[in-house]
Amino acid sequence: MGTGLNPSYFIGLSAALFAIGMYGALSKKNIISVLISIELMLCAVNINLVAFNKFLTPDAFLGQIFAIFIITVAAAEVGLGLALIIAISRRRETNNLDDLDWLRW
Amino acid sequence: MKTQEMLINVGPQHPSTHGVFRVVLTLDGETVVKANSVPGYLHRGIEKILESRTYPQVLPYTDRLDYLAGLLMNWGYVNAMEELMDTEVPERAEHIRVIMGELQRIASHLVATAAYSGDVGGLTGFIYCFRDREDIMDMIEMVSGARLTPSYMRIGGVAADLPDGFLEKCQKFIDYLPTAIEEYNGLITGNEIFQHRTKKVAPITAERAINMSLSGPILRASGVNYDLRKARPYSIYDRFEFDVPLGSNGDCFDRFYLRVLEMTESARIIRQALDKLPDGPINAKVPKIIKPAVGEAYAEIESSKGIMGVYVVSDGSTKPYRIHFRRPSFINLGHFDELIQGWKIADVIAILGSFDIVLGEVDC
Amino acid sequence: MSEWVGVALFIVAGLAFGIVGIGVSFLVHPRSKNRYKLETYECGIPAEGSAWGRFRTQYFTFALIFVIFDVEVIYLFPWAVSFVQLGLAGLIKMFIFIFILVLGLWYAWKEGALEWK
Amino acid sequence: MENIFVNAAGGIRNLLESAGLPSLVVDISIMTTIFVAILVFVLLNVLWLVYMERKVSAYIQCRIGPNRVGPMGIFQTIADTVKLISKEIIIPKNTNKKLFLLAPVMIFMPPMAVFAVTPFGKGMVALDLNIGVYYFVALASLSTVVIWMAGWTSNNKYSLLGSMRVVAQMVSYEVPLLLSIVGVVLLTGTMNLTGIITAQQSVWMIFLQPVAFLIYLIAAVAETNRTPFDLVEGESEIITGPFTEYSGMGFAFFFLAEYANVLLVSMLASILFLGGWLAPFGLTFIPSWIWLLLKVYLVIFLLMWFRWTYPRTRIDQMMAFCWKVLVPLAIVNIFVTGIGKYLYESVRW
Amino acid sequence: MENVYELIAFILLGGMVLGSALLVVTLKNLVHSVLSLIVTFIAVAGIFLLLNADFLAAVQVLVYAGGVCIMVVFAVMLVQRTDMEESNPVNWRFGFATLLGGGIFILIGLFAARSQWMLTGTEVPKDTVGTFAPILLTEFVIPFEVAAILLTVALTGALLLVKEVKANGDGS
Amino acid sequence: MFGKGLLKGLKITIGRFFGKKSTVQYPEERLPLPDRFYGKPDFHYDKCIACNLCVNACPNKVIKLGTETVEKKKVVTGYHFDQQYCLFCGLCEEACPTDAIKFTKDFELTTYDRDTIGIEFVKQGQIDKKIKEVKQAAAEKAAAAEKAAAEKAAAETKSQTEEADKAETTNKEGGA
Amino acid sequence: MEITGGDNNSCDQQPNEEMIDETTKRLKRLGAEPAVIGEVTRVVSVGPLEKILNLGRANSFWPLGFGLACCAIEGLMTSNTARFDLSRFGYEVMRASPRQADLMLVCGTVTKKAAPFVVRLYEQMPDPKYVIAMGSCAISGGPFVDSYNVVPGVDQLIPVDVYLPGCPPRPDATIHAFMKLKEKILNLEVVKK
Ligand code: SF4
Ligand code: SF4
Ligand code: SF4
Repeated sequence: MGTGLNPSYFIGLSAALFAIGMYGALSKKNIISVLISIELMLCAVNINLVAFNKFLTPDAFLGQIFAIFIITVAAAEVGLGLALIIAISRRRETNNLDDLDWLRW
Repeated sequence: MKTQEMLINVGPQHPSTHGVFRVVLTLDGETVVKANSVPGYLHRGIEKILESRTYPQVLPYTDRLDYLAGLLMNWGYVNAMEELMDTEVPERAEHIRVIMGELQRIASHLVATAAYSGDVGGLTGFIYCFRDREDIMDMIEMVSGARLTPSYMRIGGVAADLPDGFLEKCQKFIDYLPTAIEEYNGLITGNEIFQHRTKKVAPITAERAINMSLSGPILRASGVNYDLRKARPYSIYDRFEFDVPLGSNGDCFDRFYLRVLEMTESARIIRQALDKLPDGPINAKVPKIIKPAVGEAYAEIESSKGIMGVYVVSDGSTKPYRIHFRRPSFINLGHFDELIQGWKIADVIAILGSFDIVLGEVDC
Repeated sequence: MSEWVGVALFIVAGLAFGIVGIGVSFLVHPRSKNRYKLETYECGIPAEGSAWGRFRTQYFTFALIFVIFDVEVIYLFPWAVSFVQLGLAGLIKMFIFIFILVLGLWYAWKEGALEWK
Repeated sequence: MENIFVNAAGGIRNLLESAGLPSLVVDISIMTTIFVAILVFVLLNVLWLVYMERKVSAYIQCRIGPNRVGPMGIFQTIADTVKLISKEIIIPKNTNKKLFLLAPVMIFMPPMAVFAVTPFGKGMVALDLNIGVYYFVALASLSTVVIWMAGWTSNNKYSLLGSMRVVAQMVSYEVPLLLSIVGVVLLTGTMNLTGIITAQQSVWMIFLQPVAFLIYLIAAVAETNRTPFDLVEGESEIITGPFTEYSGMGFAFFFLAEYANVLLVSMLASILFLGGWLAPFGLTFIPSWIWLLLKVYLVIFLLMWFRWTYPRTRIDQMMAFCWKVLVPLAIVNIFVTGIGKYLYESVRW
Repeated sequence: MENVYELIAFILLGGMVLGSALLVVTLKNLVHSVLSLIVTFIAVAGIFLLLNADFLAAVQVLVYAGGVCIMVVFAVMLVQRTDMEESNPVNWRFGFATLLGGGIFILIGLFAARSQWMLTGTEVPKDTVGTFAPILLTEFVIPFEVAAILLTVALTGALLLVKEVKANGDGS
Repeated sequence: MFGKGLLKGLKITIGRFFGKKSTVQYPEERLPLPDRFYGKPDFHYDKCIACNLCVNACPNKVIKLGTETVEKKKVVTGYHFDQQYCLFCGLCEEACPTDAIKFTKDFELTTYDRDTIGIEFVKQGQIDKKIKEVKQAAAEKAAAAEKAAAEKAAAETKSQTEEADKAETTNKEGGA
Repeated sequence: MEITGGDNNSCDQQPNEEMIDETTKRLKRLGAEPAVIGEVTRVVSVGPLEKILNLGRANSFWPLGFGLACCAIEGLMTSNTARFDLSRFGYEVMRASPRQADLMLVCGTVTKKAAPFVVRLYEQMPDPKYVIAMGSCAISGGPFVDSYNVVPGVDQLIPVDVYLPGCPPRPDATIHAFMKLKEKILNLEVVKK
């Protein structure tokens, strides 16, 4: 294994992606964009996991298997999240996060 | 959830509206909630033009009404004129009319079949039907000199006698037709995809059909046995033996298949007419300059699209005072808006196709 | 690694192909302006209403079911590849897995989510 | 004949290496050569396919088809392409210009990326990936996005409706497609395309997996949007679907990409089910790449034959067919294959 | 030699990831955001390739770029009432979000840069899929089955949520 | 069984694929056209008797017949057939008593210019010739008539006053 | 009874100046002004290149699938069917959208109600575009020239390249018209003669 690319590069990338996702998740008004940003964050996590897999446990495949589970969970999460948004927007004429301050609908 | 409704224009320039017909659809998702048909893009003012034409000159214009069944349109007009003038048409002429009229009916039904096949996406069926229609076109061209707009009939008879070789050709075609129909049945009618698309789509009940004054194959597809050729025979139809095919469900498939069945019946009639074809004159004695007495007449024939009625008012001059056509497609189309409600866009095309409209006739 | 460089090359080339095609066309094609050319086409009459209608949920429903099954397939492929190695145990585990998902499909079917409205 | 292309590539490599170039440069130049060869191959095939479709449709319809432009009319598609290049590209107002142009530019990317891993004959594969099949399907699925983009940016009702429909359709049919492939992978135990072909040495997959083949074929027809599932181009309903607003070269790319995709799915079909380049009946004197081509064209002819025979289905029936018939069938197929394979393996033990 | 090219690939792909991710959170039009999200995912798949995870890369493309993004797009079309322009605004937490995001980046970055990695030096096996499938179905069998349950539950739940309201909801 | 119809369709189309093609390759091969075909009109100047029947029969006033009365005889000086308004119905042909207007089988009427669609059949030369002929004929006729009249008159006078006006008759004959 | 209106005894039917003026005015009211023919510009314009491109154009007209009346049956449908087979020349690709069409086959009566959309469709076609006026109606209003609702010739609205008289013209005649148009594109000199 060469020394050209070490995990730091990937972790740096993943951190940047995570930060961007975090920024999006916090600063967006539209719920869907918040969801998208969360996807970005999950993606960042995946990069991390796969990087660890490659550099730390290449034969145990822990990282990759975890990544697969995360992808599964993310898919389920997006599906449910979007369904929720659709359900909400059906009742309230909004998809602006700040307007969703009621507890009951 | 309340989905936003979407307005969609089907037509005027649209590949499957059979011309320049326009329907404004209000869609909810893909389901039609409201339909608003806008005809009139081909309104040529024929009825008005005809007021300035002499009686024989009216004839070529009738061709341009239902241009898929020009001869039948001719026939409707000459029928009305003969009623107005009390003319007796010679036997031979009547027989020729029947032969040509039924050939034209087959041609028209072939186009309907073809167009319907094309509408649901089967382009090969389209071409096959047109291929066989060419034979009829040849025959029509042979007798009249034009393929689509023959202007062949004349008040009191027909323009010219059947040319040499016509009878053999016609006989040959009649013998060939069953093979062709079998082919259509194999390719189009029997196809499961086609059946799934058309069966149980937009059924019209018999009662509704009568109330909406539908006529022709659309009416009979709903199970109403009303064919002018049987119900009130005009010309010499009472001498022929034929059945009136009837549908049972009145859905798109029945409307389509009925036309295929009617082709066979028409072939039967032609065969009998060919056998019985008498010799004799082909024209009644009509004055050179036609000047009917003051009066009016209304006559109907069963055209390929339904009942074609012609109403002529004469003021005693050489030109009609008023001519009005009862155009079957136009009246059948009256039920369209209501019928397509609740069906999907794809069905709209199938339903419109099963109506077999001709815009020349709808817009007149 | 280098094999992936090849894939990248192919992708870039596919893109370049498109760009060159459109670019050449832009150079040689004639152009003119008139009243209606840039208007939205709507069967030859002025466009009515907006194209931005909202749609029925069916589109979303199908996409959702697709994603779920897509994810299922992720598991199926590795299983299929090492089927021999996994033997009966693997077979049974996978059948349970698929069975649970088929339950979901069955539910969707029953709920009418598979109908296109 | 057999190794003509392989030898040519080797020759070029030797030539370059003897010129003393660094190995990576050699690699990349070989890659470029292969790439150019594949590009030319694909383009020629696509042009030929357009012509062939017109000819086949004509013959089925008792017509003759193009026969004026060039001998037998084979330059017809070239004339069409030249004309399309010379047509104005209209960018309607109210659209996002960049995206509107990006869609046709990108439509060739997924098929090109997939052709990189397709074996064209024995030893004739640019890249032999371990996960070939999966990669194949994954990248091919990206066309969906591009088509959707085209429909969406056009800002036209027919386009939008059409693109929503086509995406729903393509996405749905991807599931049975993938599931039918699982059956094959199960039997061969590899996802490598070359591996799958060599695993069919004794018997072609079509005989072991007839149901999967059928499912694959139907799904492939749907994926490439051809009759009876051609709702994108469902002319009689939504004009030309997502491409309504595209003119000139923009349209040409979509038009050609359709045929590139046809080539792709037929290629995959012959690799997965028809034994790829393997010669049947020991007819090995015919080179492997010719065999592959023959099989591919057999599948393509089949697709064309379907197209010119059947009417179009309705979208609701199509979706129901996918989810209520094909997917359950494919799952059952996997079950049966799994059990069968297990029994076979355990008996052999 | 090899490493240099890997580095170049990394920089290109990383640039693509970050650039398109930035576009995702800054573009005004939500659909454009989603489209650039697709680019991000594809670029991330490229990163996975760099990390010898070819199967994961394909999964990333198939599931994320081809599936999830389509789903998001459909949801957007369903939900968006008004004009698509300006459909992706930022809210008042804008400053706070920037700070937090930046902070996290700097923190992790620092840690990552300072870490001493204990590299094993072994290679990832060539046949990734064939190697990890057995692990997946033996050691991870419980999460594996749970994944199935999760997917089914997500499917049923989501279907329940988006079920069309009958009768009164649809009319006029 | 489901699928039977599908297979049958396939059988039909593959049969057609190998079957006979029904295309007539137009520019080289041509379909035989019936004698009654209405294509490009043809006008026989010499046959026309300028009776105006065709003009009156035409529903759309396509034909413009120009006549000139030369020596009390109608001469056709123009026969403009404006094809762009024609219905190709053949009523004019039917009306014509002398078959002067006839339709040929030529259907390739395409032009680049709208003005050239209408056909003027009558050429100036023809008119001149005709007028000349008519005049000549008229002259001859007049002469003949005169002659006849003269002869008749002569005969009459002869019979009436055969002997009485003998001298006058000789005078007249000498003058002619 | 007396006949009123529709007096058609004047033999002169070619639309004279007055008629044209009147028509244009009425059409304007309907929103169908004659097509605006924008100035055609090119980025690159080289003679030989243009020749090659013209070769392509002339061998592949994709007609706009757009039928108005009777002539459409002959011109658009029958000429595509087995016996006549326009596809031999590669002209059979009917496009439903004007964006992909090169040729507008005006087959049928252009009424005043239809005029606006005919113009619109023409203008929405990409350059270069061609028009064939097929049938008496499209050329001049034909049988219906004295109707109140018919445009006396589609060349009042859009520039026509080739006129094909007939009512309706035979499908073979349509093919002939296509070939004439091809000739025109390949060799403009032919036309000027
Ligand atoms: S064919 Fe008919 S329309 Fe034409 S000139 Fe003769 S009578 Fe008139
Ligand atoms: S009817 Fe015949 S003879 Fe009389 S004017 Fe016409 S062409 Fe001449
Ligand atoms: S020219 Fe004749 S056939 Fe053509 S549309 Fe007009 S009336 Fe119909």
